Amino acid sequence: MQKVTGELLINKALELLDNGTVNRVLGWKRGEFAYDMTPAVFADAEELKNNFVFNDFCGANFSKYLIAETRKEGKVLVFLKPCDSYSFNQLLTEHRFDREKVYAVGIPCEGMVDISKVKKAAGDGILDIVCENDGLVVKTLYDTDKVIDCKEVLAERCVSCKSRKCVAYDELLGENGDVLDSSRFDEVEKLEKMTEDERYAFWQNELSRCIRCNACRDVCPACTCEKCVFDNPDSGVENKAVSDSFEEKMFHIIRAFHVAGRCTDCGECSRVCPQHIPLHLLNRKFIKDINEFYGDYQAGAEVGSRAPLVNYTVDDLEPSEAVQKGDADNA
Amino acid sequence: MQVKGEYKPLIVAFCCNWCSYAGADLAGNNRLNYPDNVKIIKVPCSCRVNPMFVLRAFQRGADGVILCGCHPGDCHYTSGNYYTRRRMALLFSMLNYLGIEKERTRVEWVSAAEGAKFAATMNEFTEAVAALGENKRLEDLRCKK
Amino acid sequence: MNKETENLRKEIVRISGVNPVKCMRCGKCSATCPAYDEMEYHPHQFVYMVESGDIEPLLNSKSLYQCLTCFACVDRCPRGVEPAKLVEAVRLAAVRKQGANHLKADDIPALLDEDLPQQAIVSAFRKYSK
Amino acid sequence: MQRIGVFVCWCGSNIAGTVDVQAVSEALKNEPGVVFSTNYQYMCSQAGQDIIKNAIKEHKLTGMVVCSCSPRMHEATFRKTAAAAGLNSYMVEIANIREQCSWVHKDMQIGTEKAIILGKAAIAKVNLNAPLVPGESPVTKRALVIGGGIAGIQTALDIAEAGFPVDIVETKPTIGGKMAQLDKTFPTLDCAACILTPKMVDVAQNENIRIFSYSEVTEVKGFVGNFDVKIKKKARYVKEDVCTGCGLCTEKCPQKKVPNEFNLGMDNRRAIYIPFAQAVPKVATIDPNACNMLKNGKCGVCAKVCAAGAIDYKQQDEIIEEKYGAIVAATGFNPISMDKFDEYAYNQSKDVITSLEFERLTNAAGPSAGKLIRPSDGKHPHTIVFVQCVGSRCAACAEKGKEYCSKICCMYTAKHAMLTRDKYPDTEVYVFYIDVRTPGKNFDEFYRRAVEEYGVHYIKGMVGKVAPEGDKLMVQASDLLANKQLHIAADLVVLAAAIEPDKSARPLATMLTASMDTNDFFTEAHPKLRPVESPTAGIFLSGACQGPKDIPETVSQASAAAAKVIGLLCKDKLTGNPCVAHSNELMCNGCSSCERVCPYGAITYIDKEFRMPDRTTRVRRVASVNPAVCQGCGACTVACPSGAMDLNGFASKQIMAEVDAICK
Repeated sequence: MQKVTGELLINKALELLDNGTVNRVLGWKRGEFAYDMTPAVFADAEELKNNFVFNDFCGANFSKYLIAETRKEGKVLVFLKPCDSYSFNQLLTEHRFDREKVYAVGIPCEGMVDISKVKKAAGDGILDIVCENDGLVVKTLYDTDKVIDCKEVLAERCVSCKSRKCVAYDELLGENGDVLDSSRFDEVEKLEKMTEDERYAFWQNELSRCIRCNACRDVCPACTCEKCVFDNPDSGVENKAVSDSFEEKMFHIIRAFHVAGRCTDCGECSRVCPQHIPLHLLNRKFIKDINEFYGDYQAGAEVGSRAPLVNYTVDDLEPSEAVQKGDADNA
Repeated sequence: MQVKGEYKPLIVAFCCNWCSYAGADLAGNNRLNYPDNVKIIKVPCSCRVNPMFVLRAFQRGADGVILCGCHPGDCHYTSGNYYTRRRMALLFSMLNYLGIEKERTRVEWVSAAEGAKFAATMNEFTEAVAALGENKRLEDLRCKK
Repeated sequence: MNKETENLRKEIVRISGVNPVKCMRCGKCSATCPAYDEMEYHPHQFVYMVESGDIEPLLNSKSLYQCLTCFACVDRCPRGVEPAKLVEAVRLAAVRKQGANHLKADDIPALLDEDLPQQAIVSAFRKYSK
Repeated sequence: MQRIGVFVCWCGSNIAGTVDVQAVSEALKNEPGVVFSTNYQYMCSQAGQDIIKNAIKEHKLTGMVVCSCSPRMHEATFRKTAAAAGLNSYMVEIANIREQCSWVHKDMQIGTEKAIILGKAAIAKVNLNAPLVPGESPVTKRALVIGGGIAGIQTALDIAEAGFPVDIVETKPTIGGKMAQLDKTFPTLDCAACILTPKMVDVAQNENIRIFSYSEVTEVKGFVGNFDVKIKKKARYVKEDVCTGCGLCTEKCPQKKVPNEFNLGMDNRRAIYIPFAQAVPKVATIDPNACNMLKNGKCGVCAKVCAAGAIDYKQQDEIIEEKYGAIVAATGFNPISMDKFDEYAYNQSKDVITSLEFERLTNAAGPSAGKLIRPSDGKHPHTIVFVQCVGSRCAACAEKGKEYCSKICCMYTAKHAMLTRDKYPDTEVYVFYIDVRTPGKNFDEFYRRAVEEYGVHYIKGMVGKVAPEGDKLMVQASDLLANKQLHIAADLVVLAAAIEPDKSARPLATMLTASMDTNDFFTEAHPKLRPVESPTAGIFLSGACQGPKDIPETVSQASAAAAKVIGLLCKDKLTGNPCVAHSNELMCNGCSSCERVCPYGAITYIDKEFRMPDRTTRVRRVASVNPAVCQGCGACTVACPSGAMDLNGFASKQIMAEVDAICK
């Protein structure tokens, strides 16, 4: 389904390695299964040619990797999908890496596939998946090959894609898209329309599945603290395991608050959650509230913008009005 | 917390040093009663209150948390309460989104001259929280007696 | 202000989307108005009378139909009050007033004109006779 | 583990009446860290303080809690007591069991229970207290005044009088500012030059004052008491110390067609010029955009006629670096552009002028030598219309006008109207006003004189349109009181243009990390109680850069700012508040969140080298708080995502310990 092919990216990477612009490439390679494309650093042409992949499973956002990568010698090539480019800008705004040490190639993205949806459609025992045109050819243990339309199994974050525009790059492959009029707040609105009790029940159900694996934090391009408060005994909230129902909520509230105004809504947290907790609904609540209370703000849309939580106007909403406004059930 | 069958909620009030703490003092000077379940913690400015403190209070068994600061525009540090206003607007909205009753959280601007407002606010807030009953939705069971 | 006037006032504020309280009484609207001399109530009076709920006289005044809606007052108003929109709102309130038939069925034969399309008469009748 | 002493005060019966003090001191004895607990009738009395001092020594206390009245009453007292006994002042915490307990509760049991909880919270906090020592920093005894108008002049003179050296930086070739352009001043009608120029001479002659004219501030670093400032002295192509100000060059220069900015372009000056006769410093300046010699090397007349040999076509910009203890912003104001006001035909007719232009037209040293004439044809105007509030109090369109009242227009318009009628009784003068605002000493009387004695026609209403017709200006206006629309054929229309802060203020504020309001006026540290200080320590505000002001107000504020500066420069050392923020560099992300919320600009970033576990080093951007500038609000501590930022005296752990103690 992707408009740019892995081959095109490999050629671009080879060219940039060859002419010395960069000395390594951040890209995806095949993991254990056909659908777990894993971030990898490629240092030579051979590796690139053999292992570099780009297909409908390459959801991983590379921006966060640049913090560590730019501390090494030489320049690194990174491929940025539109989502990733927002995170890229946000990290630059926060001075988290040296722009000079990155060569960014913007690539269009047609949306990534959610493997759990594929599994649901194709059944268990997936042996291999081949991405062809607009479809996925799924080979399973039990059945004949199944062809699935990519559009049917798009990840939630891609169905409600906010932007197909790469906002940061040195060079662009293919054509740049537009900021979209997305339906990403629909789910949040649905929750807002519930009663307090229903919302409590909903989140109790979702969050009680949390196993505190920290995957959401570890993948989040906004969670790049030198030392995370949850790992810091001095912070007062240090905690590595869930012991009761409060802990789950506390962890997720604090995490969402920490990235409020900085979260670009890339959706990585929900993608990596092994328990399928819709974590993006927490982040999107903050984004929606921020947009409604303080005017539209898209983190990472431009470098150097002032995040809403480190900003104010003298006639901002009062917290009581805000809560009223954010609670459609009572509005 | 049960006293003679009467339920008394625990209220934690964060008061900024310059306006609201002085407002609470004034309520005392004028002998204006408010419930004893209100316990005040002094902070230099309402903007010192980290959302984590609010959550911590709930975790440890508070039934309601209220922040008091100078009126917008009167902050001793010029802009502190403006940040408080944004932070708490978002935090409280989020708590409500998770199903926490919105009556349990509040921000009120109380100046050093508003002793009466301080007492009235505390009476009103305590009553509202008492009406909800114990805070079961955000509480760390380990910390319960 | 009694309830009825208050409601009418609210209605006009709602239709116009104008907040007359923003007026600082500078009179620049009336100073710009090209139809000033034709009007019984001038733009600044419109604003003030709506603000104070004194709307009845406006509803019955010819001034309503002498405003050219040239928007000069809207353009020049330093407070963004937009007097012409208020005039228009009062005009609409007058036109929409229930029972106040501006055109009666009996009047129509006298108005008939060969050149006038029938449709215009019908629609005018519908519009003005609710 | 701390060794904590608990001292419960009865406050006579104020506390003991509703709180069982004995029970409180008994209960708190068992709290962690407490080694001593007692109660006494009046802890703040000498005897009470002696109990504390003795206990500190006897029990080797490392911290103490006083359960007493509000810390706002006696925290300072008990801190001194502790210090006198050798205990760090900041190891003292107060549990407020009077104002916030005994006085608001009536029941003894309830009061006692609450007092115990408040005491426990204070103990929990002290357990985490650390001794704090206020930092000290030296003070450079020199002040910088930015702007050389009447505000800057007055501030500089007052500081210099007190014996401190002052530098004035002025972008124009001369000091004097807007006041030098004025004719007469309200409400006494003394001539501006007569009262201003002696002050300018005082500035020039004062040994403590240096004037950097034709210069601008390009960089400000440092903090209160210790600013490092770079000043760019622009090349004026004339040696300042050699030029005698004879003015021969300005007569001989062949380039005669340069619009004279001092007269607002109403006449021309030469390429080499002295803005006005009483300029200070009285030194010629070559306008590089107009001078043929500088543009194409063809001329050199000025150098030939200059007997002193002051002309230097090769002069370069010069950067001066200087240290200052205090900086005063006095950047002043300008009338706003009239370009957007098409209805007043400002750009269509030369006879529609602003009030400042009117000032120059009536000034004896102005383009018409003080004769009031129409700029278009030089004829005497018989009908003049003054329009008030042009662009002031304009909330409709931010590009057009300003939402605020410009404050000075009512008075100067009354002055203009009065002076016109006085000098030319045959001229009819109309003033269109929305409100006449004259709150000042002798101001309203002045305005009434214009009406009652001088026959100025004050009309409540606004002008809607000015249309040039033949040699007349047709003014269409409303007379609200008569409920009429007026049509006046005027000869001259004078617009009271709103005033706005000078454009240089915004970049300067950025350099100074001083905050500004939405209108680009500098913000004061407190609108009522600290009106001449910026929230940024060591930065002071003088004159119209803080808000619209007339001359008397400007001068009083200028002197007030000077008093504050003198107060600062008198100190040899600044003692800071130790309850300031500090950043744990190991945890800091360098993300700038804290910097953005800091109202004082106390946070800067440094690149710091860290040793890594594998013996390599890594350079990372980290925040650094200047304790001399930080005021300890704590905004940064919450903005910080990693929790690297914390506040001395109100650390996150301490506050959470209080929360825990209360919620137990």
